[in-house]
Amino acid sequence: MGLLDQRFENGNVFITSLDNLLNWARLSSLWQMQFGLACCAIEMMAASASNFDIMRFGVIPRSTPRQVDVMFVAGTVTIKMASRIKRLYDQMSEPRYVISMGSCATCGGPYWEHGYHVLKGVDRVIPVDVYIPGCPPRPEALLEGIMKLQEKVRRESLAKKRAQEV
Amino acid sequence: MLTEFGKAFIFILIGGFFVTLGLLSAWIFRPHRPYPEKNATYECGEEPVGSAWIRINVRFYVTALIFLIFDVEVAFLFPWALVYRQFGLFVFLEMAIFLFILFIGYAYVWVKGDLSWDKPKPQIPTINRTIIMSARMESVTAFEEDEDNECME
Amino acid sequence: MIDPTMPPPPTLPTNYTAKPGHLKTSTGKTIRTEEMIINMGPQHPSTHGVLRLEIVVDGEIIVDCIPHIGYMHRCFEKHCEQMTNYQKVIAYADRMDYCSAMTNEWAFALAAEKLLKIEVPERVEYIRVIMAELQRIASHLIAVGTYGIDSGAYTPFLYAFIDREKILDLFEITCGARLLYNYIWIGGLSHDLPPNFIEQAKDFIKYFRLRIKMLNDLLTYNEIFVKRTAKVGVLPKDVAINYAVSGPQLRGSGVNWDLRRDDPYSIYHKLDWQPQIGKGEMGIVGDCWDRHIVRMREMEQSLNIIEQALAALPEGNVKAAIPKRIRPEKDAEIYVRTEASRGELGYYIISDGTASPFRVKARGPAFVNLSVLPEITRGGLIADLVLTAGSIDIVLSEVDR
Amino acid sequence: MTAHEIFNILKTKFGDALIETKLSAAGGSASIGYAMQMWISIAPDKIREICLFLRDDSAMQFDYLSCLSGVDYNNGTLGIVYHLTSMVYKHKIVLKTYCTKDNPHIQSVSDVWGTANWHEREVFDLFGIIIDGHPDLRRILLPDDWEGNPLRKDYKVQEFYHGIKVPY
Repeated sequence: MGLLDQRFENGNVFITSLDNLLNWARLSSLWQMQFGLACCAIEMMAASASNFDIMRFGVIPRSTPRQVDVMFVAGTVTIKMASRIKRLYDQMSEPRYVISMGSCATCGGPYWEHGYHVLKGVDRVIPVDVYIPGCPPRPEALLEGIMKLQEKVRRESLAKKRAQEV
Repeated sequence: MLTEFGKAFIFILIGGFFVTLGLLSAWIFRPHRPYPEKNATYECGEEPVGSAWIRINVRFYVTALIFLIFDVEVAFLFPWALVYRQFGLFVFLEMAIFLFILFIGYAYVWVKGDLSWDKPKPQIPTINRTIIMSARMESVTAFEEDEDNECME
Repeated sequence: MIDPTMPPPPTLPTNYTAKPGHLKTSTGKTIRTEEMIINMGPQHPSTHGVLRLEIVVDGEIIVDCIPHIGYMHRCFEKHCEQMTNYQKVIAYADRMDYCSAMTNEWAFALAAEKLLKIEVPERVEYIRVIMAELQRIASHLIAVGTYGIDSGAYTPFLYAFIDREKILDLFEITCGARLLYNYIWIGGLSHDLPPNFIEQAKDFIKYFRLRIKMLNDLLTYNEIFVKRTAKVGVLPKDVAINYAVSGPQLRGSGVNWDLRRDDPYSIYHKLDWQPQIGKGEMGIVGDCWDRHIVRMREMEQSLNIIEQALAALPEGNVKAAIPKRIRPEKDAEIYVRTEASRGELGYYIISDGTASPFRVKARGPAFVNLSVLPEITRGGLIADLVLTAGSIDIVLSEVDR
Repeated sequence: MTAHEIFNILKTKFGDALIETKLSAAGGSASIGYAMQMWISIAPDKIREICLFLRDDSAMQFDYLSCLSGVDYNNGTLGIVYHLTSMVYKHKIVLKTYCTKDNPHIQSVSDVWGTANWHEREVFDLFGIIIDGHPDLRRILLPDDWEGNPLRKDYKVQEFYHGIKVPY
């Protein structure tokens, strides 16, 4: 029932040591939603193949949003796909994160001007934690994005001051 | 002095303890913020179509029952397999009779056809204009025949 | 005891009349079963991107399959009309089929060159053939790797992607990019080959010849893989031709048709190679296994082509003399088709005399190959649908353009 | 069989249906060998009959519809261009049909070639040409409630779609 979730105004010694344990556990096993949209998906596959091996960071592809912590939006989000992305994000279990991979997902990319059917940035639909530039970003850039997300998760806390997710 | 069963009981206790510890701590720490969109049924990102409450084929149920019977049969075999050597031929024959009776049941189910899953019968597509197609096929196949023997292997 | 508070099960939507399946009991009475509609929706591990297949299923047998596409429609043709220069369209042509970007660039560059009636130097033709064949191998490696995952084997994916990384290194030293290159321009290339390209390519060819044999033993002749793919998703010859299917899928159905030979362009006529067609060795001609073996054998043919092209690579510059601002004549139109990794990739360009094309229609092979999917999966299992869709090797941004 | 012979056969068989042709090979130079701008334009209500003839006649056998593309000619007329190939004789032909913007009706050829089904749905989706006799005419690429036909020259992008701002 989340007894300890957001119960305290500010961290105390019990909470901070617990935070470190929980955050360390969460950031070292960020399970990824297994779906790719476009060219960045091929680079994501190359990142999960043996040359770059994303699983070293504990990022395992899972097919259902229920068992997933991070959603890689890898590729162009079109308007028809936007409602589906919103629904998938809603169905993910808390605490959940979003990495917007590639300039298409970040701001519409090369399709920003004449792409009538392209959503100009996935942050118009779902909140995004880490943006990765590049078209497509190299697998190393994706790994760096994951490390950035891990730093963010490391600084989280159970105390109330955490931004209340709308 | 702990009996054999005592050791097993302590083993179960420790196992139970770790399981409840894991579940309990998860239950305490995980955030719990349900809202309607989150509880909607997941159907690959789409609006769920149709409903799962439909009358599916009865063979799924029949197969489950048959599995249950033979699963229980194996449950009986395990303790017997440990001790039958000390009790000599009689216990062995007794279990053989038990297995034989179940075997007859198995044969009955097999013959009755309850085990037969429905095989896929893929419908290979055809072009419905066969008359004209035949005129075309000879020329195309003829064209391909001389092509075939020309290329390697 | 039926729980009264439970809502009655809702009926199926009207446009699907539930064709009663029948199960004959021992007493001869038939029990009617209903059909369920399942979404293999945009987010699904085995649809190779954002393709939604709405399946009407009776138990496990597929009664009907309706593909819904358009989730990756990125308005390619509208972009072509807005570009102020023909060269700029090449960057978008890359992104249309991101698994084989080189062949897309080449197809558009070829169409624009024929529109402008210009000839490219001999060296450019050879380099283009080398790059396109390397890209064909890389694209087939993606297809074979993901097809292994579809049929449940994860290791071929890892082996295929190790080899693909070697090809990407080759691309990286020539044009600096791994996936989308913008390398083949109208009238030539953006850069000449780097000095160490030829040795590195030759090492790759020697190395990859053994790897194909290993991939074959690992996946193609694996007993489980053969059992799962032979006699599944059979596409007969005349249905394939009527649906204008092309590429490995058409050749898998036994039709001896390869645009590099039947509608010759560039210098393919000078090189010695053979298109591979499916012969139904493991099942019926035109089943999933045939499409797979055609891709595997095509990779060997591509290696031969690269070897011959590397040997006969002439000297010369890599840029033809073309005007800075490309302006084809008014009302000139042309349809040029090339053999991309997935099939016939054609560009129909109409020019109105200005620097931006009036209309560009991209005929993507994956769009056409996918349209035959409902025909070949009826009556099969859901597991077979996953394999049939994988064997067609679709790239969703080429399907939706 | 070159485009001239095909045109003559069609002329004799369907005299009035052929409106306009451009068979002069002025555009194509020998070296490039592409029959530039060789096309035959056909009345919109006769297109299916001619396509059926072109596909089934034993001398022609155009069994491969290579590409079907919609075009907005920016002067009030829309059109569809058919690129046909014969796998048997390897010859090619280009057919064109026109229709006006206020009466955009063209006959469907989806029962002649299976591939035309999806191509025509795309033409309907992006150009708004209503294809008569098509078995399942609905939008293929864009969402069903999208306003307007994007590839028309006078297309204006809609401001919002279900609350999502479309332009940048």
